[in-house]
Amino acid sequence: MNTFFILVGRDLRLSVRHRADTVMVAGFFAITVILFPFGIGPEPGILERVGAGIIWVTALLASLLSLDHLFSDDEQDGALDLLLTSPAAPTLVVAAKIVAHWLTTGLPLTLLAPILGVTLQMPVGSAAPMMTALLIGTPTLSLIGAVGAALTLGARRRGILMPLVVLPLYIPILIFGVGAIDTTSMGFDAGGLFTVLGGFLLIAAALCPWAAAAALKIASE
Amino acid sequence: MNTFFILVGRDLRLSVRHRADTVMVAGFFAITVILFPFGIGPEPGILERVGAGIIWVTALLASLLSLDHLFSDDEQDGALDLLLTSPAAPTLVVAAKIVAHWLTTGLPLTLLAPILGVTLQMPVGSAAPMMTALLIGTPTLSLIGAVGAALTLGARRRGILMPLVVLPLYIPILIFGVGAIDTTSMGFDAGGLFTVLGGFLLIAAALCPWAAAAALKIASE
Amino acid sequence: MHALANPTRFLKLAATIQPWAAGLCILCFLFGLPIALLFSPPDYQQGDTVRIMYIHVPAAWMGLFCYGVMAAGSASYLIWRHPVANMIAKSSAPIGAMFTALCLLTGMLWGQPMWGTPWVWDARLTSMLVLFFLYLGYIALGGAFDSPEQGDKAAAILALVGSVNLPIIKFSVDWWNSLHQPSIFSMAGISVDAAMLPPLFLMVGAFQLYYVVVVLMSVRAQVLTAKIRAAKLMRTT
Amino acid sequence: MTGFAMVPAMSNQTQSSVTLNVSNLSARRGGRTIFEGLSFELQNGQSMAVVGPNGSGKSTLLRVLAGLLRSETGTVQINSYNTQDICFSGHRDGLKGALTVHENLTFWANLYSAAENAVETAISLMALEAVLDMPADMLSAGWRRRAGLARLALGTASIWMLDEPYTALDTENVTRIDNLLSAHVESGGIALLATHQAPGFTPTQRIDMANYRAKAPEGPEMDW
Amino acid sequence: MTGFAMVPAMSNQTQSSVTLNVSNLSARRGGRTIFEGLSFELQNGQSMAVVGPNGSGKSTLLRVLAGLLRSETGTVQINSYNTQDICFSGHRDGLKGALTVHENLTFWANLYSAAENAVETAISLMALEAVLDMPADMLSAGWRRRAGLARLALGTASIWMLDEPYTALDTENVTRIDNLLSAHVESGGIALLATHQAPGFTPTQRIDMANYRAKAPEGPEMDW
Ligand code: HEM
Ligand SMILES: Nc1ncnc2c1ncn2[C@@H]1O[C@H](COP(=O)(O)OP(=O)(O)OP(=O)(O)O)[C@@H](O)[C@H]1O
Ligand SMILES: Nc1ncnc2c1ncn2[C@@H]1O[C@H](COP(=O)(O)OP(=O)(O)OP(=O)(O)O)[C@@H](O)[C@H]1O
Ligand SMILES: [Mg+2]
Ligand SMILES: [Mg+2]
Repeated sequence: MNTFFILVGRDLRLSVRHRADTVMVAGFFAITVILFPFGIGPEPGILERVGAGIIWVTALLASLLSLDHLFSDDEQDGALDLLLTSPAAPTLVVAAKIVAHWLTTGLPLTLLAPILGVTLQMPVGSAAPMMTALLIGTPTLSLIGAVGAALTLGARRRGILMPLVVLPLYIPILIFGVGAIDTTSMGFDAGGLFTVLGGFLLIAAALCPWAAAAALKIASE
Repeated sequence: MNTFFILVGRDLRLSVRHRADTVMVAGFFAITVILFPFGIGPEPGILERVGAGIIWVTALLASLLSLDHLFSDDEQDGALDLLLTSPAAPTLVVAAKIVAHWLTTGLPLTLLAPILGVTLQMPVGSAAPMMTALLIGTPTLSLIGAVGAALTLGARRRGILMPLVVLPLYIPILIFGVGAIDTTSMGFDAGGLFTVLGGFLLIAAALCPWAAAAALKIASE
Repeated sequence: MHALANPTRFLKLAATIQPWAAGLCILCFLFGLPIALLFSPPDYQQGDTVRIMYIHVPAAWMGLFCYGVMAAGSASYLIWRHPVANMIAKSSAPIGAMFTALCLLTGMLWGQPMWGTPWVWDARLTSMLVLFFLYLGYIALGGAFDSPEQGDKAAAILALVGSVNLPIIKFSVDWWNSLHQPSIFSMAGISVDAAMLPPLFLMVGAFQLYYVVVVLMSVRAQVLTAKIRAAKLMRTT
Repeated sequence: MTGFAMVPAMSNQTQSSVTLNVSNLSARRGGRTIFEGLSFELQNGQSMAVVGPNGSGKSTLLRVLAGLLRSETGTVQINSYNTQDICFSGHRDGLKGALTVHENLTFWANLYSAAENAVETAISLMALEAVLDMPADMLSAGWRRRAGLARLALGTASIWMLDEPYTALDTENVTRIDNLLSAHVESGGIALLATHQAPGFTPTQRIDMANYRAKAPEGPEMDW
Repeated sequence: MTGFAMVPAMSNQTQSSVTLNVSNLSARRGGRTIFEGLSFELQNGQSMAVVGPNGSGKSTLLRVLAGLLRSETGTVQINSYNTQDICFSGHRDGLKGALTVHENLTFWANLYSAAENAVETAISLMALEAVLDMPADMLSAGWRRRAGLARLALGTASIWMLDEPYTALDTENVTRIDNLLSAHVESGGIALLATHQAPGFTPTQRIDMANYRAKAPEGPEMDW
């Protein structure tokens, strides 16, 4: 467990070394969310209707973009070899990286979402379900994304291959995440949808670190 | 001029080495376009209304993602140093990379757009203006993106920094590109908008290769 | 199974099975297609459009089946390192992708008259589309490595991870109320006219045999290219 | 320069328990068997130079021994009293450019559960004081390698596997590494060293990869 | 400020026109002046070993001379009869892993406008026949370096700047590079060689970077 915190601490330090980094994830999120009103036009009725979808799609893309470097930085400079020959179990290394990734992307996104909801003219009541859905859903994104990042590690054109591998697996989270927000803000009970999201999280937490560790072993060959 | 074709040929060969590559850009584009109906829901009226915006936003993101590796691959393995000490002028090197990038991303995207328009339930009449707009607009994306890629070359977390630098410059193209499609499919004449897009392309073609070459010089220091 | 893991023995076995499967496949098509498209009864509700079913349903089943084979082959490749299992998985991918695309296309053709729209964002339809992308991802990932072995293993892991999608497709009609038809075969019995079953089964058989023939051909080709490549590498270095 | 005494980790245990046992090893890469039929045993205090021309499989052997590559046949058995048996060092040094040299070293010390003052010992052994607070990105090739090899001096692993450690080092630093190696081996450790340069310290064993090159397994029996 | 005066290709010049003229050069990196007051001249057939301990500025000097880094003061003047004056080779070799060795080499030959059969000559000089059709990613460290250095053997540049070319090479290949260097210098080229290993061929000149170390500009005057 101690090892786990050492690993998480290192990744956090690397990503907060320049404070700019966390700002960047947030900035990307904000800019992309702001692109849509430009692309769609400012009509309030439509924006309001598609707001939850845009926030979720952007969260997926932000997560995807930042996952690109999850393992490849360590692979490039040889640190991955050293981590894999260290006393830390590969699964633990992967799990620590996933946690650090969520802390630097998923968590800020979750905290920022209500503010961005306002710019998309979403109803005030949607803030709470939005944050809850993101809080349950974004860790699953990091988990699944880690598998994709590990699988595509040695591959050419990772930047393009990653989305192809990962996005199909993200789609269920997107559907349920948006559904949970929309259902709640329409005044219905979305408990079932949140439960499904939680179920995804549990399954992903149980499977993904192992799958990613196995994929890493292959990549280092 | 001969040098130019040698350089373009090399980049094309690198990216078509495995046929899978071009399929991947297309795949990313398709997947992301398909995410939105998931996020927004299947109601035809709304999808139709936001279709052009979604296609353009996705084209921006696809372009952005693939630009990430425009110079960094060559920087990582030292080839950039060799290119910059070769008899080829840096501006020529940059221009060749931009052309190769457009041929492998912008062009397939343009060709694919009408098919994706159908899945977004856009009117059939919008296919022609959409392709024209993309044909004029996507080279500008590659040009501007190259400057961003060169500027962020030495920076950490390029994957996240790039969008921040490039997306603001992409916004005008997005606005006019969407406007051109929507105006035409509403039955009005969008000649002025296309002219503006063409103007952007000319300005970008005149400035960006030089700016990117200058940025590269700085990054290699 | 272990006996089949030996490529040389597999080659022999494949050579004997293949002509039989090919012949049977042609027979099934010869009988199945005319019966399905011309002589079977029209539906009392859907009329002649129901004939799309004889392509659509077998294609859908094959799309799922190929993924199942792919996942099983990938698992046995990862666990027991059976090269032939991997080759079967690899050859199943493009065929499965093709059947899935066929299912999507015929579904869209069918949806136009039945639902008034070729496409709705409904759980079954979208999960089938996701399946198609998983196939594409598997193919792209497998070809994206310099070392073929690495690509094979990475793609195998993806196939296993993606197999969580299979139950979602299968049970999506039950879990979410959907526009799409529920299962023909369920606990409650068979839900179509008995006269529709023979052509349906003939078509299912034809598709299945077609799959077997193509996979055998492709695996044989892979075995031979691998041998040639190994021999070449030996000579050069 | 003061003496190189490797104090930590080794003290209380019987040193006879460190062994590396390799039998009938073969490895495959890119569809080709690189070497085969390789067997040897190293015990505490023994070291081995892995030599051979370019492409003969030195790096591949070390990666297989370190568990980074799967062997095709054969076994690698490691007995050691340490939780962390192996300290691997490859062509690339694994430093994080954004972190300072000190931060890099501290991370590995923590991960390896090194002794309290291990970092300070390593710093003085490798004479890294001058660059401690520099981001590793700003180091020259030789300093960088030296900072990377400082991991060895943390004194936690009993088996060292070094792939061309002398790359980019000037003579003074080559000697520094040699001294480190001698001290490690003298205090009961095991070291494997793949290099084209003759090391300044004499390994007890030597394996020439050219002797284990795989025979072409052509013919119908081929079975992969 | 820097002045790069490049005299372009003039038709019938003798090879005696190749000169590299460096005067009062100093370079800054990471806010610190690395070396200063460096002047020398190399003419056709001359070569120079750039030596000095780790971090003394050998790589920095070569990068400044190749035009990859700006100098702080001083000038670098290159006169040459070739369109392509410089062949630079750094710590990293610039091979594209996805391309085969042959494709890599052909690209550079085309870009450098090398002679018709230059690629074949380079291949046989570096004995690369066995790996021509291998993707560069699959090469061992030494083969990779050898394939990277084959650019030199294309015979186009008159000034070679090599940063630690011997890295990862076995003795046979070190000799190969040495022969290449001797032949280049004998035929009137210029070579600069930064290395810690003693080369098998004797450069006519030698510069020790330790002698040009900048005085510590510490105190309140420090400007960054
Ligand atoms: C693009 C649209 C469509 C897609 C992607 C699609 C997909 C599928 C899939 C995956 C199955 C196999 C399910 C299983 O084995 O459990 C299936 C079966 C079936 N589909 Fe579709 N379908 C589409 C449109 C339609 C339409 C428009 C109809 C008719 C109105 C239809 C009627 C059926 C029937 C009757 C079955 C057999 C039911 C069963 O045994 O499960 N499908 N379809
Ligand atoms: N990217 C950089 N940013 C800032 N400073 C740097 C950078 N690279 C090198 N330096 C500094 O410049 C100095 C000279 O480095 P250089 O790489 O030229 O040394 P070198 O003589 O090649 O050493 P080595 O033998 O270790 O390769 C070093 O003190 C180093 O700290
Ligand atoms: N990533 C790889 N994929 C496929 N084959 C590889 C890979 N890396 C190395 N090889 C092959 O394995 C063989 C042995 O390589 P290895 O790196 O072990 O050699 P080495 O003895 O370390 O050589 P060097 O002295 O050049 O470092 C080489 O013939 C090489 O072609
Ligand atoms: Mg090696
Ligand atoms: Mg150097």
